[in-house]
Amino acid sequence: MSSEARAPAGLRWVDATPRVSGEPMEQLPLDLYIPADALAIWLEQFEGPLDLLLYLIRKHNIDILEIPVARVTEQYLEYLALMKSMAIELAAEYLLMAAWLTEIKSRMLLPPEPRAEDDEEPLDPRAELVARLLEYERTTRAATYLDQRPRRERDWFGLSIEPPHRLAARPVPADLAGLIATMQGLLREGSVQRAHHVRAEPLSIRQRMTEILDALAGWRRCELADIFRADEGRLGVAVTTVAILELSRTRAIDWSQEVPFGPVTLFRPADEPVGRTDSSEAQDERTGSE
Amino acid sequence: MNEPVASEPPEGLVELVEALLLACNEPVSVETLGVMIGQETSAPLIEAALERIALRWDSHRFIELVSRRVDGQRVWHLVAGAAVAPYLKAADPARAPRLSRAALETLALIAWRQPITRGEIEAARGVAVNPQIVKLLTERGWVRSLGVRDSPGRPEMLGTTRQFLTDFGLDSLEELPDFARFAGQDDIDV
Amino acid sequence: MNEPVASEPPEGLVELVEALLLACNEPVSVETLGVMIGQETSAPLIEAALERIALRWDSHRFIELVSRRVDGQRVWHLVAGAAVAPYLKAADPARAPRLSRAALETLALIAWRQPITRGEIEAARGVAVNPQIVKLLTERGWVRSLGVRDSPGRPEMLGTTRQFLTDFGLDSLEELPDFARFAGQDDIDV
Repeated sequence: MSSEARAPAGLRWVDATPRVSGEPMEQLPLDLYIPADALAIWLEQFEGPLDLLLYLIRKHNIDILEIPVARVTEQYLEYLALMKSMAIELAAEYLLMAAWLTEIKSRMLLPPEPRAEDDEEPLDPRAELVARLLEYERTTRAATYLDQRPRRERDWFGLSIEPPHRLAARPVPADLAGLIATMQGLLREGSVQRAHHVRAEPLSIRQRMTEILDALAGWRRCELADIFRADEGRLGVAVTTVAILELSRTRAIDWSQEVPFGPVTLFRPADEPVGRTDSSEAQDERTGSE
Repeated sequence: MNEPVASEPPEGLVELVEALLLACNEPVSVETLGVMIGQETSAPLIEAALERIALRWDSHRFIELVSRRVDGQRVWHLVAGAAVAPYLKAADPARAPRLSRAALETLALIAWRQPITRGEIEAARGVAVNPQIVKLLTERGWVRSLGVRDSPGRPEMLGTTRQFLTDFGLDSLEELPDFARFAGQDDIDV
Repeated sequence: MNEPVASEPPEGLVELVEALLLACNEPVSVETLGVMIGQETSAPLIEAALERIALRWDSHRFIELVSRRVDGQRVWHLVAGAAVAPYLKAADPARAPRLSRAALETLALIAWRQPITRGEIEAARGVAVNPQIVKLLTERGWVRSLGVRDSPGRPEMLGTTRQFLTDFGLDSLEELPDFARFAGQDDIDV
């Protein structure tokens, strides 16, 4: 453990030991001298056992490749004890690291394991720890690199104006399969009652209501006679009449009759939200071709 | 707003307000601008700055400063004129948006359960209906109001349009699968 | 791009390009602008219009026209500098929260080591990945799923998005320094 050779004889961890008026303080860690609250906050800043280890290594100017495991382990355990004493909840990873460090420390005391090839250097028990520390150090530096780049919403802001209103509804592709799958999903979740299913009717009042509204969206007003279709017979008349009554009940449409037995005109109430001409272009075309 | 303008707004303030208008994704009120800029800048001064900005963009063929009332509050934003729309539409058709899950669920409920109120959609999906979704579906021409239901609160009933049928390749609503027939079965091949 | 400018861009074109830059919300290339405006407008003419726009905003205290390379393409956008940050934060403290070290380290691992799984991130950082962090990075549009790895547990692989490049002003992932270069040597102070 070459770096420990740097320590003057007789004083353990001299580079780690705080000094007051030149006198070394044997109390560790030196960060104890900050107020307890601030200390707790500071201790919580560590991003994990690797971060804490790297801190200890950097702080004491240790060469990562030549980690004095015994010394670092001792300091690591002291910090852990300190964190526990401050009631900081430690992630399991911290304890795992402590166990690992202790294991490496004890293996350092044993003679090196012989390797298959004689000319190869014996495997250093610290090798994996060193590799992980180096990897983590690179990660922290890569993170710093990213943080120092000019970043949107911090260092610069994209400018925009509201797109033209007509663009607000950019065409969303219609996807029937997706729609059906979605409905199935809702039914499977059970929140939607199957009992209310749509019933197939030969002539649907609902559909007729839709058609009337479509017609009014295009023409704005139309005569009752235009709505009825001779080929649908009595059932058609009944369905259309109910649809008109339903629509006037819900005030989606209104109607007027100038003279008794005169033509009935259907129109949209002026202040109705119904039939807002959102899609009137397309509807104009279709109603024209009907 | 009829108070006399305290003083001519300094050019720096005008440019700051302009930058803030452009950097905010939403229209902003004079109050919000006041919060941003700080108390020492009075509302009339900010209004004067807005006036100057309006004037500056007045001659621009495609961009204008627009103010409108939202929830009783006057808000301002720079808006692209309708003339820009065709150019934007020409770009990158691959970027065509897809319906979000929430929008698809809302549309599915409206299609199968119409006439349906927002409350019923909320009950079925278990979450509040985002008004933006109904707006999107309406603007797309797929959903519209079917009037109000004759019940307390007179909730608006929603239904699909003929364009919905056309766009989804349906001749009529009856073509939508009747899920009741499949009750008890888990999967239906689409 | 070295061809002589065909002619002075008409004022209408300059204003149209300006409106498109602002309405697009994302940096746009001359090619995209060309598609939007129509074939009869040549690239040099659009570039001349961009130059005029740059000149026009040059004297503005907060706004400038910036061009950068993203994914090997030169793109342009109007941006405001960091000077407006405190104002925007004042009105919306939640706007673009600062990134924690944990978030930055996770993002760095995803950027340099993609495709990478949560397990690998955990191994590299020595602590569990807080799901909130991946969520935050995803919501900011920087990180996305790259599918699942074909190994036991089918872990999800994460990678960065194009927006990550834009937002961090990177031309491409190749522009990121070699990860090995962050090792050893002297300290970079945080």
